[in-house]
Amino acid sequence: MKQALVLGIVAAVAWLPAAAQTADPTAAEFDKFRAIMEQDNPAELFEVKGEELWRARRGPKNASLEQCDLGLGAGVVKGAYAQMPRYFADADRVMDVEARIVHCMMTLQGFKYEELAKQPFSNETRTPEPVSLVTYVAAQSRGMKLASPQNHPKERDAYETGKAIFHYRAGAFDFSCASCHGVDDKRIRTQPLPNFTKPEQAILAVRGWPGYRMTGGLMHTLQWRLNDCYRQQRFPEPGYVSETLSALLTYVTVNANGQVYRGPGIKR
Amino acid sequence: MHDTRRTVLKGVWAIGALASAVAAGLLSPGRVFAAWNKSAFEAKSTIDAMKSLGFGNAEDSKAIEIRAPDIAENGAVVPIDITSAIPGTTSISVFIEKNPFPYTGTFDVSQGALPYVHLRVKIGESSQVRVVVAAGGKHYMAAKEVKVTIGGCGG
Amino acid sequence: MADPMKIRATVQGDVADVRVLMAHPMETGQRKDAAGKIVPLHFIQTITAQLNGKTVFNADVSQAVSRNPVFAFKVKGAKAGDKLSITWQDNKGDKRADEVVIGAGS
Amino acid sequence: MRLACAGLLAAAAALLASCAAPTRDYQPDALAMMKRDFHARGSAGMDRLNEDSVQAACNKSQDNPPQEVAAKLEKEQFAAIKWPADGKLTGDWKAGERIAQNGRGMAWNDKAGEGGSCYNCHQVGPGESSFGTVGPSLYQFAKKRGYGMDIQRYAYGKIYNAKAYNLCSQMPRFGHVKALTEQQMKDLTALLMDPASPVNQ
Repeated sequence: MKQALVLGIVAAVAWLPAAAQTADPTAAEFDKFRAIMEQDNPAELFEVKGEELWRARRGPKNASLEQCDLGLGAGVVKGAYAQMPRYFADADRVMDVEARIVHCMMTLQGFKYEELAKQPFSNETRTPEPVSLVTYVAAQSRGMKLASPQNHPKERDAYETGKAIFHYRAGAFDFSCASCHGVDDKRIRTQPLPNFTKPEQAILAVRGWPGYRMTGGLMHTLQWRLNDCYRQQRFPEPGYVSETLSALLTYVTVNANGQVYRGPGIKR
Repeated sequence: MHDTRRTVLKGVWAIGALASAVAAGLLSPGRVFAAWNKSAFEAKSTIDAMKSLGFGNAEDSKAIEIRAPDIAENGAVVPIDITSAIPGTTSISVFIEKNPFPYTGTFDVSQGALPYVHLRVKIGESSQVRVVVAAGGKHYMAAKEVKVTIGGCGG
Repeated sequence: MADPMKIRATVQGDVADVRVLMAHPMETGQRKDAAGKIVPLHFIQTITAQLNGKTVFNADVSQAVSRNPVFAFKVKGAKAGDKLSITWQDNKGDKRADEVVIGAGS
Repeated sequence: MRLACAGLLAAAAALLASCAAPTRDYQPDALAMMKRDFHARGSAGMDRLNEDSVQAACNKSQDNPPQEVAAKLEKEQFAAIKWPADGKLTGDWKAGERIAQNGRGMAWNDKAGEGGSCYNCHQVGPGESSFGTVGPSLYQFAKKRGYGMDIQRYAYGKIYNAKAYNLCSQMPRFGHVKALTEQQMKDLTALLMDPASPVNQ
């Protein structure tokens, strides 16, 4: 009883309102140099590589990816990224760009999922092929408005499921995606945390990805970003190109629909 | 610089290698006398590196503009823009004082380039970025501090 | 063999604005790999740019240049249609040369 | 109705909030999908996908549980706090600063008991400019609140289990899930409470 009283008093003084969040000078300094960094972005090196890979005959079936249907018809790359994730009847699921490219590598070229999922992320000695391919495909939607469709029932289910996954708190630290990305004007260390539940900020989950990450100097896709978010969320590991990740990407991309995608970016 | 040139000129094999490099178009005749300065690049302090390069008497100048972030978003990739307004600028050299090997490079603009360069460098900890400009046989310098911080979750 | 560079060169008046991206690990000799072994020094040492075959810009650099290097410089006396080539060589003797035709600026 | 909303989504993203009202509860679908798609890695087992009572109450209510539910669970969480047997709540603030700076611990590639990740979310000492703002500033924590035993106990208890004080707080329960040892929590308490700590300068 006495305990509760003391707690009450402490609670009243403990959480003083956060210092008025005026313009963050550190973030402003980063922004000043962002345009310079984006103007000459090593991501372009991977874009070139990805285009080569798209056209090359590869895999057990010695086929190129030029017959891959990214949602706008076989072989149509221009604008496809801006309209993903979307539902694909041949796979009967909603797929984000990397899930779709991996699907095409399996069906057209004969690669095995297990091989592609074994080491799917870039490191200092290797950039996996899907990473360069995603960079190439994404670059072909530069300057276009995002329009991830919500027409098929499974696309609407993916949005709602993704939203529920986004807000699901669990794990050792009780975190959900929303713990960091559900409120305005917060940052981790010096890194700003956009609020992905709001349309004008959700674009920041899409813009800049795939991205050349200054840390390590590696090209990364949203599959990597979500994987590393779940690591830091203290969850177990999500499967590579799994439906969970496509659903999450559907949620944030649809929230950002109508806004312009600026192409592969550069990230801290 | 002299050490390297002497090594290059001493052995026949070295001359042969150099000649074939020129033939391969790798080295233009214009750069033969500016061999990569090993002793400067391996110096552990800016002062030692500047001595190796013959920059001992550089004087401060306000005519060198260094554009770099006050706080770097990531020390692995720090953008630096350097412009010299000193007439007759022939080269621009960069030193990151707190790096294990401060001397980062020299950009020779004497053969048809404007006195400007953009580069991106690794800065291990908060450091002065020092720039030395050679012009008319003399050396001038300026410096700018770049702070390096922890950006993400640190995990 | 090393991957190609990406070179952008556009002319404004008689000055070409040259921007180049290079694919190179720029190993500092201080990083450890996943197995805990030091990755040996491996970095670009020299860069040369030529305008229609004549050297116009030289650089000697260290391992402190960032991985996948980016450089920009400005070349005098250039016009649209001129050929600009860039060559780099690293400390292991590996090299790469690429050429572009200078484009008209906006 | 749903179709009309989907059309509006593309046309006017601002209407999203009003359109997105789901026709059913998707959380069971979400959990089933995650259980199918995730796998255990390192120290992070699949059991981490399951909600405990606190997480369940917060998930169910969008972090806004009914007063009586919150009060009951907060009381349970508080009762489970293990206070140091020697009665001493503070250790070495210098060790505390190192723990506060360290962002590792409990991820699949970490061991437990590495760091407290404090700077990720809080301003703590004045010497570190790279601090997060998810949580409130802790600079001058005791200088502002007092150095008494009640505040010490509050600091230690909050680090041990933030949910004992505010059920759906975004702060991890460092003692409750054994992410930090008793000594580490004492050191962090010292960082906040010691008059000599830079926090209180």
